[in-house]
Amino acid sequence: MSEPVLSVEDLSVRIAGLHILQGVSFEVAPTGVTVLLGRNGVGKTTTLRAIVGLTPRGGEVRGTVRMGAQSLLARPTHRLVRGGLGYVPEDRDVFAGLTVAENLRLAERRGTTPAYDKVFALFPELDRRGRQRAGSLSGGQQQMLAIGRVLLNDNRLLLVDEPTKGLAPKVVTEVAEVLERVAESVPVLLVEQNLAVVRRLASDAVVLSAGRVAWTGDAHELLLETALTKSLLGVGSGEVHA
Amino acid sequence: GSPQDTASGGGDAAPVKVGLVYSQSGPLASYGKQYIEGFKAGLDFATKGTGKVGDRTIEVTEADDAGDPAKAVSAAKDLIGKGTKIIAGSTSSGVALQVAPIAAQNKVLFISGPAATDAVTGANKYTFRSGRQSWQDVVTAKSFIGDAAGKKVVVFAQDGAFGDANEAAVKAVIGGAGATVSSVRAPASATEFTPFASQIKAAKPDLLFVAWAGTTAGAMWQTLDQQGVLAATTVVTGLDIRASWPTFGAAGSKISFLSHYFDGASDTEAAKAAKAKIAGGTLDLFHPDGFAAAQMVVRAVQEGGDDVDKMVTALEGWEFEGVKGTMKIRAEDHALLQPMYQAKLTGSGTAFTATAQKTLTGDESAPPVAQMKG
Amino acid sequence: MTNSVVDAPPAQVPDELTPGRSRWHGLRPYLPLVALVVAAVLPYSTLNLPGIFEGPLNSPGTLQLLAICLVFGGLAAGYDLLFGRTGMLSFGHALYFAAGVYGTDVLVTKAGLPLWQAAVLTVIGGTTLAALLGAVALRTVGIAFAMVTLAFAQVGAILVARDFGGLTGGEEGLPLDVSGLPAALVGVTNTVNLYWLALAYLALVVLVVHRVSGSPTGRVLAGLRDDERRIGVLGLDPYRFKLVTFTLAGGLASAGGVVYVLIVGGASPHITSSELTLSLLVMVVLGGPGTRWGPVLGGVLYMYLDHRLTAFGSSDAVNSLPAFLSHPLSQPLFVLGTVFILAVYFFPGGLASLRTRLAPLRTALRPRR
Amino acid sequence: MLATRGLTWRIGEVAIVDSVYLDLKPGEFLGVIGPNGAGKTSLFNLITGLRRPTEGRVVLDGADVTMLPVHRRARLGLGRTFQASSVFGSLTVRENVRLAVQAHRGGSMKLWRRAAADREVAAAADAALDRVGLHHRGTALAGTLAHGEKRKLEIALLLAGEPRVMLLDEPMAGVSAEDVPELVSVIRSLTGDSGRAVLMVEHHMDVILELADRIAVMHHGALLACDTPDTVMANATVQEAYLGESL
Amino acid sequence: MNTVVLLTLTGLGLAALYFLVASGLSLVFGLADVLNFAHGLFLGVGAYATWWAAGNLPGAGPDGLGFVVAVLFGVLAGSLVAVLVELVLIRPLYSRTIEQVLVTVGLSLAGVALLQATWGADPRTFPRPDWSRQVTAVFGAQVPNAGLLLIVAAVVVLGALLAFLRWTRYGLIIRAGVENREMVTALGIDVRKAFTLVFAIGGAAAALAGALGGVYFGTVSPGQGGSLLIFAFIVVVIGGMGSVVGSAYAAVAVGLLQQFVNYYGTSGLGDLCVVGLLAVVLLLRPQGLAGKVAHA
Ligand SMILES: Nc1ncnc2c1ncn2[C@@H]1O[C@H](COP(=O)(O)OP(=O)(O)OP(=O)(O)O)[C@@H](O)[C@H]1O
Ligand SMILES: Nc1ncnc2c1ncn2[C@@H]1O[C@H](COP(=O)(O)OP(=O)(O)OP(=O)(O)O)[C@@H](O)[C@H]1O
Ligand SMILES: [Mg+2]
Ligand SMILES: [Mg+2]
Repeated sequence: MSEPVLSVEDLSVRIAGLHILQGVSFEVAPTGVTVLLGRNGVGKTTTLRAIVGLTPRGGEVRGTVRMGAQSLLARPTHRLVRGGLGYVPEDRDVFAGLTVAENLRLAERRGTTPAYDKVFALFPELDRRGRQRAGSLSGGQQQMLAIGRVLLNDNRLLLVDEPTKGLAPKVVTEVAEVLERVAESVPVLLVEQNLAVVRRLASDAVVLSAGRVAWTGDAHELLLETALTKSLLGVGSGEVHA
Repeated sequence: GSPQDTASGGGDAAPVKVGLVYSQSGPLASYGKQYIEGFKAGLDFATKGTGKVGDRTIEVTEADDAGDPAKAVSAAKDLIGKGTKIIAGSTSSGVALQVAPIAAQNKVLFISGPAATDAVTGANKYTFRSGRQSWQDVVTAKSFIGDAAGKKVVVFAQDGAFGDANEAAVKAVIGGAGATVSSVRAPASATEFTPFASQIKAAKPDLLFVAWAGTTAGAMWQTLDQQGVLAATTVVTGLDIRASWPTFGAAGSKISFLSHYFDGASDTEAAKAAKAKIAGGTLDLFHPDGFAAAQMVVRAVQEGGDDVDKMVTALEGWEFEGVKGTMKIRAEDHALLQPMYQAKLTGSGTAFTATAQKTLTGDESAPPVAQMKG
Repeated sequence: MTNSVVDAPPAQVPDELTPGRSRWHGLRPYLPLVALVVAAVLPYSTLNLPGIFEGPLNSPGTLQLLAICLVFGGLAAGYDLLFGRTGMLSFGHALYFAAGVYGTDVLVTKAGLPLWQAAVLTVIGGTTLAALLGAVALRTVGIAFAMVTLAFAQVGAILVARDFGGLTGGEEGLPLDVSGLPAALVGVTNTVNLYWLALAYLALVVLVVHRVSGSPTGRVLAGLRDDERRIGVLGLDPYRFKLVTFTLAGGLASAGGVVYVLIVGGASPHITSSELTLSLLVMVVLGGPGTRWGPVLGGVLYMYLDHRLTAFGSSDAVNSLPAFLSHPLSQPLFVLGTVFILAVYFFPGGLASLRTRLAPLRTALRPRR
Repeated sequence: MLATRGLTWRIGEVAIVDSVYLDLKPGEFLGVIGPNGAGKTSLFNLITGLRRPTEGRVVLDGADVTMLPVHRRARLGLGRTFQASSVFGSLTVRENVRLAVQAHRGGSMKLWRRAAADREVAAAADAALDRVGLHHRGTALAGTLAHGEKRKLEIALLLAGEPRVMLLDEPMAGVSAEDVPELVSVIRSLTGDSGRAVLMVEHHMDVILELADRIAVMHHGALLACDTPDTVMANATVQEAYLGESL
Repeated sequence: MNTVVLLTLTGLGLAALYFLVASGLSLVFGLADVLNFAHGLFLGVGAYATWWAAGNLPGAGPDGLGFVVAVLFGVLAGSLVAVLVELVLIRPLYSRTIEQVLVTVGLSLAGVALLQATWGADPRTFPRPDWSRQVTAVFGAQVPNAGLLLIVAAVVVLGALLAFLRWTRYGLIIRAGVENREMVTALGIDVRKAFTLVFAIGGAAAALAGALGGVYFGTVSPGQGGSLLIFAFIVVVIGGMGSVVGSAYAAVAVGLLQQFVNYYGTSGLGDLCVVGLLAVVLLLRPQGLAGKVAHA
């Protein structure tokens, strides 16, 4: 395997006295989708946010996170993002008071041509609803907007937190396709609960349990072994296909 | 023991405690500054530089009320609790009105300062004043129109008690002399005066009496000037402290001023002494008030010792030579009868001078006798 | 966006709804009682605290200052019922306090009623006023609510300043006519009674706020602070609960006004100003919103500083400094304002959070076994 | 039990919810599916009273409740969860549920009673927490819960209110695979006693198919179909508009 | 007729003054979500800096070009202070609205006291060109030039602010930043810079209002900013938070209402009417006249 695009070493996060991440280490392959799995509350979101530098006020982050030769932890979020780190947050976080078009316009980065064609081709809905306030979009539409925002630009790595949550099955398939296509050019670190999506996209997997890494390795290997999925994710591999 | 046993007492040589509660900070801080300068000069003058009455030192304690009656009341209670029998100060009327009852309740002498409200006069047996009151201003204003009969007078004043008092006084003093008095009132917070200027102009008065205090005075005068009010009628108002003179701007020379005091209005012994004592050597509006307060304190201690009732008797009816000339404490209501002045402002830019046109004696400007309330 | 303009105050779990902590658990319920007893016997002490108070603890000056501080401690605690507990940002709370002050003053001085009648009428009036104005203002939320309450308070201020019929004395204020008052409340030697009265008021407010916050209603109020829509979906009428709280807080404030007018011996228009409401907010945030003692501490400390800084400004220590320091320092408001700013940075959760903030220090200092 | 009669909500010219007729019988579990933006959440908002319909009526137990405010409908036994979790962030998890229990049992306007002393409320709250498997998080502040935990708390809040008609808006979104079966059984138990009915929006088709007696399909605000799961799944339009080609 | 013209024009002058004060407030309040009680301080700084410059700064003076230089200096000073305040005091407190209120209240107290400690409580005469003291006859009404100056300045400021919001991305960034700062940074934007800019502009607008207010009043005193602030707040709220155009409408409504009621009604009624207008507008339209947030 060639150089990882992102390497996380011994990442620890404490918030409000709680030791949420306790020495997490893993790497993100330079191609394809690396998926971060684990039950609710194990610290998946916390990991992503620590990487982009969005740990809440008062939180304490230790360890190292590197993208290539560059250490990320000390740098402000906006620099990281301008440097090609795209982040799609868990709660979509679209700007409710702004219109869809304004949300997109905000995501444009100086010096690059925003790829509106690509985004509108994926989500025609966003083109049609350009003048609607993002806050009044349906849940799924907001998710499209949140993904669309990072796809406007070229990135070196995408961090995507539960992108298919709340999407209609058809759209889930579409988003999965989108991510699949995106992953052809940009590596993705994905948090996802929908194992069908994981199965389709993931090449590597990292499983978290109670703030620690419980397993890393090939995603297909993980999903094929019933015993492994059962012990790590609490579901038999049979159910994965449901 | 019971709560609050306070020891206050003293042999003959014990110092006399005098408390001064006035504005060292807050909006009236500059009035307060003049007052205290005047008081120190007055004490020096009245004790011939010794600071003592007989063999007793006058021990002055100063407290800042920041213009807030609640703070003044706290300070007064604190002083009284420590055995102070004489309190003076009160830069603002609100403070004077609320400290006066405290003095009466605790039987201590209270000598109100620059506060101009008429209500302090006759407030109670223990309350005196060392400054002038609104009524005396109005009487002085009346002297500008000679025979008032048949004249039309307009009062332009702020809403509130200060304006009410002035309006009432004008109605009584000038209206009583046969003039028809009407009023134009404006909120103290007003920043744009054209509507009021228009109303005044429409009334076509023979005399306009303006009672306005505060930082918007400059804008107010300018508007009256611009709308031609100053050119059309005789306008009378009180001359404020020196620092405010430039704010009259071009309007200054078109106004007839009544004045409580300004530098050069009098040339008494006391005035000379005061001028020599204060920094800068220029007297201002409220120096005489502080000066007179000190004279009254010394008189009270001389005649009354530690007995407040004796102090009261000693002050009632007392006549003395103050900065302004002959002052008299009227026995019935403790009004302080004193000379008042008509003045003119000349100059421009930041350099203005006031000159006295006429002096009214204490009796000429005397307010009517108020009913002593308590 | 319109609703999110005002955040709920910094998240604070009401003390009353958190499980008690281990070691103090047995003792804690009695601490307030102990504090009350200590405060009640304070006037018997001749202790001298130079620099902190002008005279010994039992001197009238000190007691007067303490009494004012206590009233404002109570007032802040009552305001916290609105702001810290329910998340209602009212900018017009001073109105109900002023109603208490002027109501009593006018009824005693102008109408000549006996004190107790005036007090009862005033508190009823103040509560009714809060209920009526609250019923209107609560049709809005967030910053709009803050501004409507501010507008109402401003009307109050204008009416007082206008001095209709000479009732309020305008900017000069209205001294209280004490001739009809019980002798025990008049005169410097009786300041101690005023102190006790203020203490009783504070105790009453703290008790009410404590009981209400720990009651089923208090639970709803805490919920309202977080998510009003959710409360509705649970089957409770947010409007009703907010109105009850608003009215209760208004009533407590007007009762505070009654006590205050007795202590100060008069009413002055300072207390109708919007600054007073802002100060209430400052007191509560300074102390720690939503905590039992925070607002009380904040109120007491604020008033203490407000009164004492005038003395500090003219003290020799300040005057001997070079001019560029002594001039600003002799302005009490300069010092007060600076204190607020520093407090925000050094006590982010208010004074009440000191306990938790010092906890790590305590554990570190405790000898290890 | 619950019925909507031509329920319509327009913003300007656009009908977000378009003349919807639904009938929910006691004991019934009705699944609602439809593409994103079909108007499912909006329909819930109209039924619970968070929005006023432009036309049509909402009928609960035969009574017209269209003009009643939110809280009055809730008192009549209408409960719901929110798509974006809305819990009381500054209260502990346990207090959240106690508040819901207390709201249901009445006696919330008691200013002088000690809330903590009410053992019945506490017991009922703990029972609800137990059912969703959150009892171990009882003292955590709800605002700091992980996403999936908030979903469970939402359901606990609903349970605590013992509503007779329950509206669930995507309860499974973001819940980890391991916990899905558990939650499914909790939700299944909601209709356990036949006096109650459930209306659930969900995008997890396996969950819907497992639970629902009937499935309503919404599209562009209108009700496309309302039938048994098999019939609905066989419907070509549903296939095309909603399911797409399955993963 | 003559009176009506006079009242209208002077009322518009008053409205212009309100707008100048309110515009900065509205920008900072609506965009940065900071209820800035220290706005009065910026006003005072602008006024005193102009006053100081006219007397002491080489090239500046009370007249002609010198006066323009003095005002520019004042505006610069106001905006500098605002930037400092944002950097040092507000920045660490974003998304903590209540603490911000506390800090700005503290700042307004301390700042005004500082002005007073430095220059005294008494009003100082403000240096101003002679023509600003004169009147211009319009349809027989003697309209003060200072009022006309205010009107012109207000129109210019309104235009400049609208251009800023419409033609730059900053308006967008700031509106988004108010909703969710984190997410704006997560889009690769340095949101802090945008907020500092808003403060700079707000401070500059306030300082300009202070300087022109000085011309209008003829004096400058430490508390002047504070007393205008309450009406500015009312204007901002009636207009709708953050809507600059809304503030302009509201300022005109408030200015004219006050002027006419003060003339035709009894004294004090003008203020009551304004407060009443505020309450009515909020009860009927809680989001204010212009409804939405700063759409350029
Ligand atoms: N601000 C915070 N304060 C306290 N605890 C927090 C905070 N944020 C997160 N936590 C805790 O950290 C743990 C991990 O949270 P995180 O959001 O990373 O989980 P997750 O793996 O993303 O879960 P999910 O699948 O539900 O999204 C949770 O137990 C949560 O309660
Ligand atoms: N206030 C509003 N203004 C304009 N459009 C709105 C408003 N509220 C909702 N909409 C639109 O109405 C449609 C229905 O929204 P709704 O939230 O009900 O969808 P949904 O079926 O719940 O979708 P999802 O499954 O994605 O949650 C969406 O297209 C949404 O953009
Ligand atoms: Mg997560
Ligand atoms: Mg939905």
